[in-house]
Amino acid sequence: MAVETLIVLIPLLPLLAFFAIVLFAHRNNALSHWLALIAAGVAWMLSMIVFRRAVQTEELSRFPFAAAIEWLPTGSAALKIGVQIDPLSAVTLFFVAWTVLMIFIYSIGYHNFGQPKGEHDRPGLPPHGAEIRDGHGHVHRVPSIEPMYARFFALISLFAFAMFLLVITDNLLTLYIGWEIMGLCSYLLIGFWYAKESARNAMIKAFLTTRVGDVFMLLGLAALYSLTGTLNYQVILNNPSVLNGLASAASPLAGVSWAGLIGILLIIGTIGKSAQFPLHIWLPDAMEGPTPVSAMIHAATMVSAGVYLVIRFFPLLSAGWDGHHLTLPMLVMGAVGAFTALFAATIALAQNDIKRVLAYSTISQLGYMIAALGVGAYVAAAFHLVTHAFFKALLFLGSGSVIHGMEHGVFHTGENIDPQNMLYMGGLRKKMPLTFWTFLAGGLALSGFPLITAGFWSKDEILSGAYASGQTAIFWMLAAAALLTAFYTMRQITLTFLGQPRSHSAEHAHESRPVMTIPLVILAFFAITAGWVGIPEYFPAVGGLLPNWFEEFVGSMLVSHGEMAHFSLLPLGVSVVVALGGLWMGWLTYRGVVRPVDPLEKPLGGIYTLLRNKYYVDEFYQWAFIRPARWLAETLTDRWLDRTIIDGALHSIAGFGVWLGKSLRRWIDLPVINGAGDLTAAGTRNLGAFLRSLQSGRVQIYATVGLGLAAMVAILIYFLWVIG
Amino acid sequence: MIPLAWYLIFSAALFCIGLFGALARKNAVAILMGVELMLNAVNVNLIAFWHYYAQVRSAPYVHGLAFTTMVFVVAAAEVAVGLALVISAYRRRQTPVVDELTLLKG
Amino acid sequence: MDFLRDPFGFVIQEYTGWLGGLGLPAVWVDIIAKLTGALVLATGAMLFVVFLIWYERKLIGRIQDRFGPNRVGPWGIFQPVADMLKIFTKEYITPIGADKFAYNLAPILAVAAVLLLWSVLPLSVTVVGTDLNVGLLFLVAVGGLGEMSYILAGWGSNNKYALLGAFRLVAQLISYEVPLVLSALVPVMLAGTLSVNGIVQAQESVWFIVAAPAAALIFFIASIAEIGRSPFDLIEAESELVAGYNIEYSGLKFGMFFVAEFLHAFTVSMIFATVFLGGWQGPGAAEIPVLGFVYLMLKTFVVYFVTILFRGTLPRFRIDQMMNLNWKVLTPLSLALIMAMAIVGGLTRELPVFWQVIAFLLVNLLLLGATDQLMRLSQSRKTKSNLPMQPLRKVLTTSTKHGAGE
Amino acid sequence: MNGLQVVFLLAALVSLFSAAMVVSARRMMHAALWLVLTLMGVAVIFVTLQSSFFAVVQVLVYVGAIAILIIFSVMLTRRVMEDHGDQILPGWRAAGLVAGLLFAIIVGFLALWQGFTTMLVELPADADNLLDLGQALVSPQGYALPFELASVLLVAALIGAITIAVDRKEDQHG
Repeated sequence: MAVETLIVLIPLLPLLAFFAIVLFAHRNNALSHWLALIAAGVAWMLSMIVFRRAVQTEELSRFPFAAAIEWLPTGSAALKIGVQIDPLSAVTLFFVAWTVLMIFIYSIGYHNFGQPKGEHDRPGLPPHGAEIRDGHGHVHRVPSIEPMYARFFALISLFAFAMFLLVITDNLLTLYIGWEIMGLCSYLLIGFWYAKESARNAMIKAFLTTRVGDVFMLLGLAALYSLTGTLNYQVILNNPSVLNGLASAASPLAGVSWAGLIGILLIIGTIGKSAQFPLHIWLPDAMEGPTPVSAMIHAATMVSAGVYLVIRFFPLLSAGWDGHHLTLPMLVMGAVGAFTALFAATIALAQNDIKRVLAYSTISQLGYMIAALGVGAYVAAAFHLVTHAFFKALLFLGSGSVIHGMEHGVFHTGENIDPQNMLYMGGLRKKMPLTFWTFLAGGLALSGFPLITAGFWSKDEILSGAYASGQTAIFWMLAAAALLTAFYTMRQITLTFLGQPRSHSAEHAHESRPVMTIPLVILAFFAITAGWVGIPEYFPAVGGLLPNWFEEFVGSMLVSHGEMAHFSLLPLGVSVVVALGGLWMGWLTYRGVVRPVDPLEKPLGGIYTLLRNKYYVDEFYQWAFIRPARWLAETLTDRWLDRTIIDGALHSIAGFGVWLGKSLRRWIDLPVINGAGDLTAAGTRNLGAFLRSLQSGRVQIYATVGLGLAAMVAILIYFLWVIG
Repeated sequence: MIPLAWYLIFSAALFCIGLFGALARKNAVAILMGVELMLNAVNVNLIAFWHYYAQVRSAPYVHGLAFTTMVFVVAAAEVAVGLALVISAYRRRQTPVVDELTLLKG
Repeated sequence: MDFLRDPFGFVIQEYTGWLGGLGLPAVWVDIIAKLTGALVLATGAMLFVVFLIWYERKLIGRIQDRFGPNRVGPWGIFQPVADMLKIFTKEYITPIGADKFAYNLAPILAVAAVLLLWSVLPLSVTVVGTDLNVGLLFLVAVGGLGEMSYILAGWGSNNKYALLGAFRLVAQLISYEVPLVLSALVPVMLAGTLSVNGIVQAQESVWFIVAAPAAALIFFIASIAEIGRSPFDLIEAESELVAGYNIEYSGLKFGMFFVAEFLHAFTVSMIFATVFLGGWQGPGAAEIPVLGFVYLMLKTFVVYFVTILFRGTLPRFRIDQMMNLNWKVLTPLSLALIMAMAIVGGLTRELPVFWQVIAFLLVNLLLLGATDQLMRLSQSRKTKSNLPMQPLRKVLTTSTKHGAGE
Repeated sequence: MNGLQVVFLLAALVSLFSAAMVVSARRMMHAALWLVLTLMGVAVIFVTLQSSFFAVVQVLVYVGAIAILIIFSVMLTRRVMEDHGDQILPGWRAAGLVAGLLFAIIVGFLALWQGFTTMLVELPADADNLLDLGQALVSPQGYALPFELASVLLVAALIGAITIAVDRKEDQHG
C-alpha cells in the first residue's frame, strides 16, 4: 500500500471504532474495549510503519509524504485538505501512537474490567465498589466495574482520532478541526463522572477557558487565509517569500507586522490549549476526570497539541529573526513560557493531591517548551515535547496505579480519606514495587536526573539554548523552575512511596494488575531511552557515542538553520546541580514525615497558604470576570435594560394595540365582516345539507358513480380522438 | 377457426356479470369476486386482441401478453389488499355485509 | 429387437397404427390414443402405490428396529393389498351438516391433482404425455388444485378440527410454493426453457444438482413440505389436530386421500429426479429408450429413499419454526440464489461449460455457507435472549461474582 | 363447426353459467367454488387462444392463490356455515339494468368495427414465444418501467395487506 494511504488510515480506524462502539457495541463491555484496542493497535502499527519509512527517506523535510484532495470550493480556487508526514509530524506520530496505545491498554485495568458489578454504582459517578463474599463467608469490598465503561472507550477513541488527525494533516484548517474535536472530548471526559458537581464545574471551566484561546486562534487562522489564500504548511512555511512578505507587511496594530500579529494570535490559542499563564487554571481542575484521561489528554497528547502548533509554525513566528533580536511572538513566548514554568512549579510545591502536583508540573514543563521556542531552541522544544510525553504519561499512569491501590485500601478499611492525598500514603514502595520503580524512572526523568534519563537531555538542551540566546533572565527562571521541579518530584516520591504508611488504607494497598503495570514498564523504557537519540555531540564524555539523530532529523525542518549553540559549561553545570540539588533537598525535607501534615506548612506560613491556594488566581478571575459578567447579566441587562426599558416600551405598544383592536372589532369586524361571513356559512350549510343526500356510505353507489364517470370519459375519448 | 366476435362477446358478458355481482351483492367478499370476474374478462379481451394482432401482422407480438401480465399483477395485489381490508373490517364490525358498513354516511 | 429397445414406444406405435387401421379420422385417433395412455398411466400409478406403501412401511420398520409387515405374502408384500380390501369394505359415513358436494369432490380432486402431474413428466426419450412448453409451470400450477381439494375436504366435513387442519395445511402449502417456484427457476435459467423435456435434455453433460446444489436443496425441502411429510407433517399432528383435514373421511374416500399422499410423495421425488438429476439421462439412454425409464426409476427411488429417511429420523417442526424456515431462510436464499446465478451466468457466458459449472457450484456453496453462518448467528442470539434462559444466566453471573473473592 | 369451436363453446358456456352462479349463489362458499370453475373455464379459453402460458398462469395465480385466498376470507368472515337472509341488495334490479345496458353498449359499439367478424386462425408454433415476452418485460424500450412499477405495487400490497390484517390486540400484549 502506498504510504499516503496508510497515513489516511491512521486516524480513520479510531473514528470507526468510536462509531462502532456508540452505535452497536455500547452494551457489551468486552466488545467495546476490544474494538477500541484493535483500532488503536492497528493505528499504532501503521504509525510505526509510517515512522520507519519516514526515517529511511532522504530529505524528508523538503519532500514529505503528502497527498491532498480538493475539499471546499471557495470561489475560483478550492480549499485543499490532505495528509503530510514530515520529520516533525513523524516524531510526534511516534510518541502519540505509543502513548495512546499504552493508555488504551491501561484503561482496561483502570476501569476494573473483569471485576464484579457494584450494586450501588450509578452512571456519572466513580465506581462505588462491590461487595463480594469469599469462601469463608467474609464480606470484602473490592473495586467495581465502571458503569459507563463502553462510553469511556468510545470517547477516548474519538479523542485518538482527533489527535491523529491533528498530527497527520497538512494544513491549519484540519488541524483546527482536530483541535476542536479534542476540546470536545476533553470536555466530555473531564465531566465523565458528571454526577459530581466538581466534575461538572471542571468540564465547563475547561471548555470555556480553552474557548478563549481558540477564538483568537481562529482569528489568526482567518487572517492567515485571507492574506495568503492557503492554509497549507508547505506553501506557507517552506516558502521564504511568503514568510518575508508576511514579516514585512504592516498590520493594523501599530508597529507589529502581520507575521507578528498572526503569530501572537496563534500563541494565544496555544496558551489556552497548553494551559499557559494566564489561561492555565483549567488544567488542574481537569484532574476530576479518570486518570487515563488525565494521562492522555492532559499530559501526553492534547496539551502537547498546543506546543506542536507553535513548533509547527515556528518559521512564521520567527520570521525576521536574525539570530540575535527576538521577534515579538518569540519574546511573548519566552516571557509567558518562562514565567509559567516557574509559577506553576511553585504552586506544585504545596499541593497534596497526587494528580494535581502532576498537573502543575505539566503546566510547568509545557512552559519550558514554549520558552525554548521563544529563545529559538526549536529542536530542543520538539525534543522535550517527545520525552515529556513519555515520562508524563508514565507518571500519570503510575499515579493512577497508586490511586487504584489506595482505593483498594480504602474499600478494605472503610476509612474516610481521599485516596489521592499523598499525605495519607507512604511506604507504598513495598506494596507496589513495579509501580514504584517505574514511577521513580518517570520522576527522575521529570527532574532531569543527569545522564541516564531522557528528561535530562532535553531539559539540558533547552537550558543551553536559553543561555546561548543571551536571554539570561529566561535562563535563570528556567533554572529555578528546574530546581523546584526536582524538589517537588522528590517530595512526591518520598511522600508516596518511601517512609512508613500514614494510614491503614496505605497499609492495605496492593499492586495493580498486569494490564496496568505492563504499559508502565513500556513507558518507563521510553522515559529512560528516548533521550539517547538526541545527545549533543559536544557533550563531554558521552557526546558522539551515539549520533545526534534527533537534531539532524527534526532540525532539517527549518529552512534557515539557526547558529549551532556554542558549548558552554555553565548551563550544563547548572542543570546537573539543580536536578541533583532539588532531589536531595526534597528527600531531606520529606523523609521523616510521619503524620499527614506537610512539614513546610509552618515554616513558610503565609507563602504556603498563598501557594496552596494557587496564588488566588481562580478567586481573582471570579472577582474580575465572572462576578462582573453576572452583574452585567442579572442586574444591568435583565433588571434594568430588559425589564424596565424594553418591556416598558413593549407594554405601551401592546396597550395601544389592544385599544386599536377593540375599536376595530366594534366598528368594522362585527357589523361588516361577520355579517358577510355568516351569510357565506349559512349558504355553505344549506349546500352541504343538499349534497349530504348523495353521501350514502354505500360502496356500491360510489362504484356506480365511478363507473358512470369512467363511461363518460370513454365516450369522450371515443368521440374526440377515435372519431374526430 | 373461432371468430374474434365470440371472444369479445364472451368477455363482455363475463364483464357485465362481474359488474352485476360487484354492484348487487351484499357481502364484501362477493363484491371482490365480481371484481375478479371483471378482471378476467379484461384478460380474455387482451389475449384475444393479442391473437388478432399477431395474426394480422403475421409476426410475433408481445404487447397484449405484457398487458395481461400487468393485469395479473394488479389482480393479485388487489385481492391481497381487498381481502385484508375485509377481514380487518369484519374484525371490528363483526360483519362482512357492506350494507352495514356505512360509517361514511353523511 | 425394436420391442426390446423401447417397449413403450413400440406398443404406442402399434396401438395408434391399429386405431388408424380402423378407419377413424386422425384427430379421433389422437384423442383415443391419449385417453388410453392416460388411463393406463393413471391405473399403473395407482397400483404402484400399493408397492410404495409396502416399501415405505418396510423401510420405516427397519429404521425403528422392527421387521415391518411380514405376514401376508413373501416379505409381507401383500400386506397393502389386504389393507386395501379392508378399506374397501368399510362403511361410508357422511357427517350431518356436511356440504355433500364439496365433501365428495375433495378426494377425487386430490388424486386427480397428483395424476395430472404425470402428464408432463417424460418417462423416457419417446414416452412423454405432453411436451408442454410451460411444463414446469404446469407442475406447480396443478399443485394448486391439490390445495383446493384439502380446503374442500376441511370445509365440507363441517368439523372444526378438519377445518383447522385444512387451514394449517393450505397455509403451509401456499407458503412453500414460493421457494419451490423460485428454486425451480434456477434450472429453468440454466436450461433456457420451461419445458420439462427441454430441461432433461439440457442435463446431458451435467446434472443440475451439480451446477446448483443450493437450488436442489431448497427444491427438495420445499417439495417435502408440499407433500406434508415429516418433518413437515404438522397437518396430522395427532395431539393437536386429531388427524387433520381428513378426520371425517372413511372407507374408500379416506383411501383416496391416502393414495394421493403416497403417490404425491413419489411423484415429487420423480420431479426432483427429472429437474435436478437428469431425468432419463444416462449412458445409452438416448439409443435404448427403455434404459432411460430404468434410470429414471432408479433416481426416483433414491430420492424417495431419502424422503423416507427424513420421515424416519427427523422430529416434527413447530408451526412457527416451519414458517420461519420458509419466509426467513428459504425464500430469501432462493431469491439471492436466482440473482447470483443470473449474474454468474452472465459473466461466464464465454467460458467453457466446465468452468461455468465450477463457477455456479462455487456461488451455490458460498450462498449455502453464508446462510448457515447467518442461521447460526441468529440461533445463538436467540438462545441468548430467550426468556427462560434469563434466570439461569443470572444464577451463573451471581455465582461467578461470589467466586471472584476467593 | 369444428372441434376447437366446440371446446370454446363448452368452456364459454360453463364459464358464463358458473359466473352467473358466482353472483347469485346464496352460500358464499359455493359462490367461491363456482368462481374456481369460472376461472378454470377462462383458462381453457386461453388455451383456445394458443396462449398456454397464460392458461397455466391463470391456474397458478387465480386458482392456486387468489381463489384460495377468497375461500380463506369467506371462511374467516363466517360464524356459521349457512348464510341467512338475502345475499342481494334491494337495488339489484338497478344494478342488473346497468350491467345489461353496458353489455348492449359494448356489443353495439363492437359491431360497428369491421374487424369484429375476423376469423382467428391458428398461429405459427413460435407465436407464444416466452423469450420475447420476457425480454419485452425487462427491456428499457419495452415494459421495463411498468414491470418495475408492478413489482413495487406487489411489494406495497404485500406490506399493506400485512399491516391491515395484523391483529392489533397482540400488539397491546407484546
